[in-house]
Amino acid sequence: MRSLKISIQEQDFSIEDECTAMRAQHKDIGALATFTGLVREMDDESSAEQEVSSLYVEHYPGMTEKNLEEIAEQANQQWPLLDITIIHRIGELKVSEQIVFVGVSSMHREAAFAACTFIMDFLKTKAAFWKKSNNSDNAGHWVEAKESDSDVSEKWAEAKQKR
Amino acid sequence: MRSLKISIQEQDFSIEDECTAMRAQHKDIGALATFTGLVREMDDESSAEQEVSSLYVEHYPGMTEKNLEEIAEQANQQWPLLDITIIHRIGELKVSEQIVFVGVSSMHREAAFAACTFIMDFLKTKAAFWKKSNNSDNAGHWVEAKESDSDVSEKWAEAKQKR
Amino acid sequence: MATIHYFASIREKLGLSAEQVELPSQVDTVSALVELLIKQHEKDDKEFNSSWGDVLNNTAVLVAVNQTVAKFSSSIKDSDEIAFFPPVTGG
Amino acid sequence: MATIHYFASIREKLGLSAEQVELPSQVDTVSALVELLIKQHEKDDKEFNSSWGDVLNNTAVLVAVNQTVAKFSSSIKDSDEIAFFPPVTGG
Repeated sequence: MRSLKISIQEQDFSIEDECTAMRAQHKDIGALATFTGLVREMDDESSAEQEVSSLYVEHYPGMTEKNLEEIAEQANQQWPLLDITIIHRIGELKVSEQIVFVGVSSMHREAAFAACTFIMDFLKTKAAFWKKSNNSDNAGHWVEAKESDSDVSEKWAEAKQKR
Repeated sequence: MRSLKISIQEQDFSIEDECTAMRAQHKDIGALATFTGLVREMDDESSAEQEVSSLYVEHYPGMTEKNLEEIAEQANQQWPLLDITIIHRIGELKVSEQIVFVGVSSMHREAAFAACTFIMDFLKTKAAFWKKSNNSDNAGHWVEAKESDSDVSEKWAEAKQKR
Repeated sequence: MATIHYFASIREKLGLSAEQVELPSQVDTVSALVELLIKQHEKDDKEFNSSWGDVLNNTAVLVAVNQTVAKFSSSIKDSDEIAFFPPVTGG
Repeated sequence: MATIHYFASIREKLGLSAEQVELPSQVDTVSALVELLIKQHEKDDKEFNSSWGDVLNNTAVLVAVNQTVAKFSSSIKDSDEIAFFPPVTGG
């Protein structure tokens, strides 16, 4: 891995700026895979009448950064990667706002796609973030974890054996 | 699928503009996966002395568009998708320039990642584009096809059975 | 002094985000710390509607010692940073 | 009249990107068309350094009839658009 950018921030980010920064002055990048997570109007637990009006994202300063560094390092050990950027926003986020960005560059697309998917899977199940969903009727609830840690680790351990 | 944009063009594209267009006025997008392919300085067939100085991309007007529409439709039948954007540049492209963009939005990240990967796999093996690589010593060669059609179709047929 | 953090739904239920606690020498595991915290707070906050025992002894509660995920059986010492939180839901 | 297209390395080797060909009634498959094209061009271009037979009878050559991938055994008619090209390398 040539460079790793991790940022936990309240302010919004620009996909273009992040991609441009990853490409700057590098002539060996053949593939750039990105993922952007957005606040959806409907969450999986809400009924049609309870539209999400905003999300509140909380994190554990210090631990979250360590979690993300570890996840990036694990990805780097499995695929030939060039640059990784991980941005996660915190605080109050409205519907359609960007929550998370993961960008991975590599020589070839297979590594970029796999690492980007891997980082998102582990970010969701291993990094110290918590989301609270606020409905239009002002009733908030903490989002329930969907995937267990073991599920995602097993999935990737199996995938690794097959490679 | 709510909307499909396919563009084969000489001019460059902006990742941000494409992502912004896909997000505009939609509140149900939870995940946006993108892939951008770039011209690398080294191709797989060139030795260290033969750096790529540019690529020339040729296509079959009419058939290429049909190929991409079919690929997008196949992705749409397999995953719950919202919007798909596929852009492929043609003509003379320099090192570090963008060649191809695939953006897929969905409610959830699994569908967005899988469909984006699927579209790139099939674009590379089924869509009527041909690349010629020009080296710094002005010796051009047509890029050899790496993956056979059957390999990529079999890979996704197997993945489908497991889902 | 150990620093204790509470996050997300745990923080809300307890009405507390962090505190400093002097660990007696026999409080050398996370489990022993949990017992100590329950005892101290249930004495102070008799009227608080969520019971500390219900919140911290819930099997879904996770713990980190010095910002690394740990178990309730993990050892702790008086200078440690210990955090309690629910399963993560980022991304 | 059938329209014949040649792409990429095929186009370069043949020195031709497209042509119009009147198909005699017995030329009703891609294979028969290839034979016709070789006969016509080898007569015209005796001095051209790539032989049409070598280029078009190569097993790596792909064919599309009316912009759909076809086989050398596929049927064709005089109004069709037929294209010859190498394996694709986009993306």
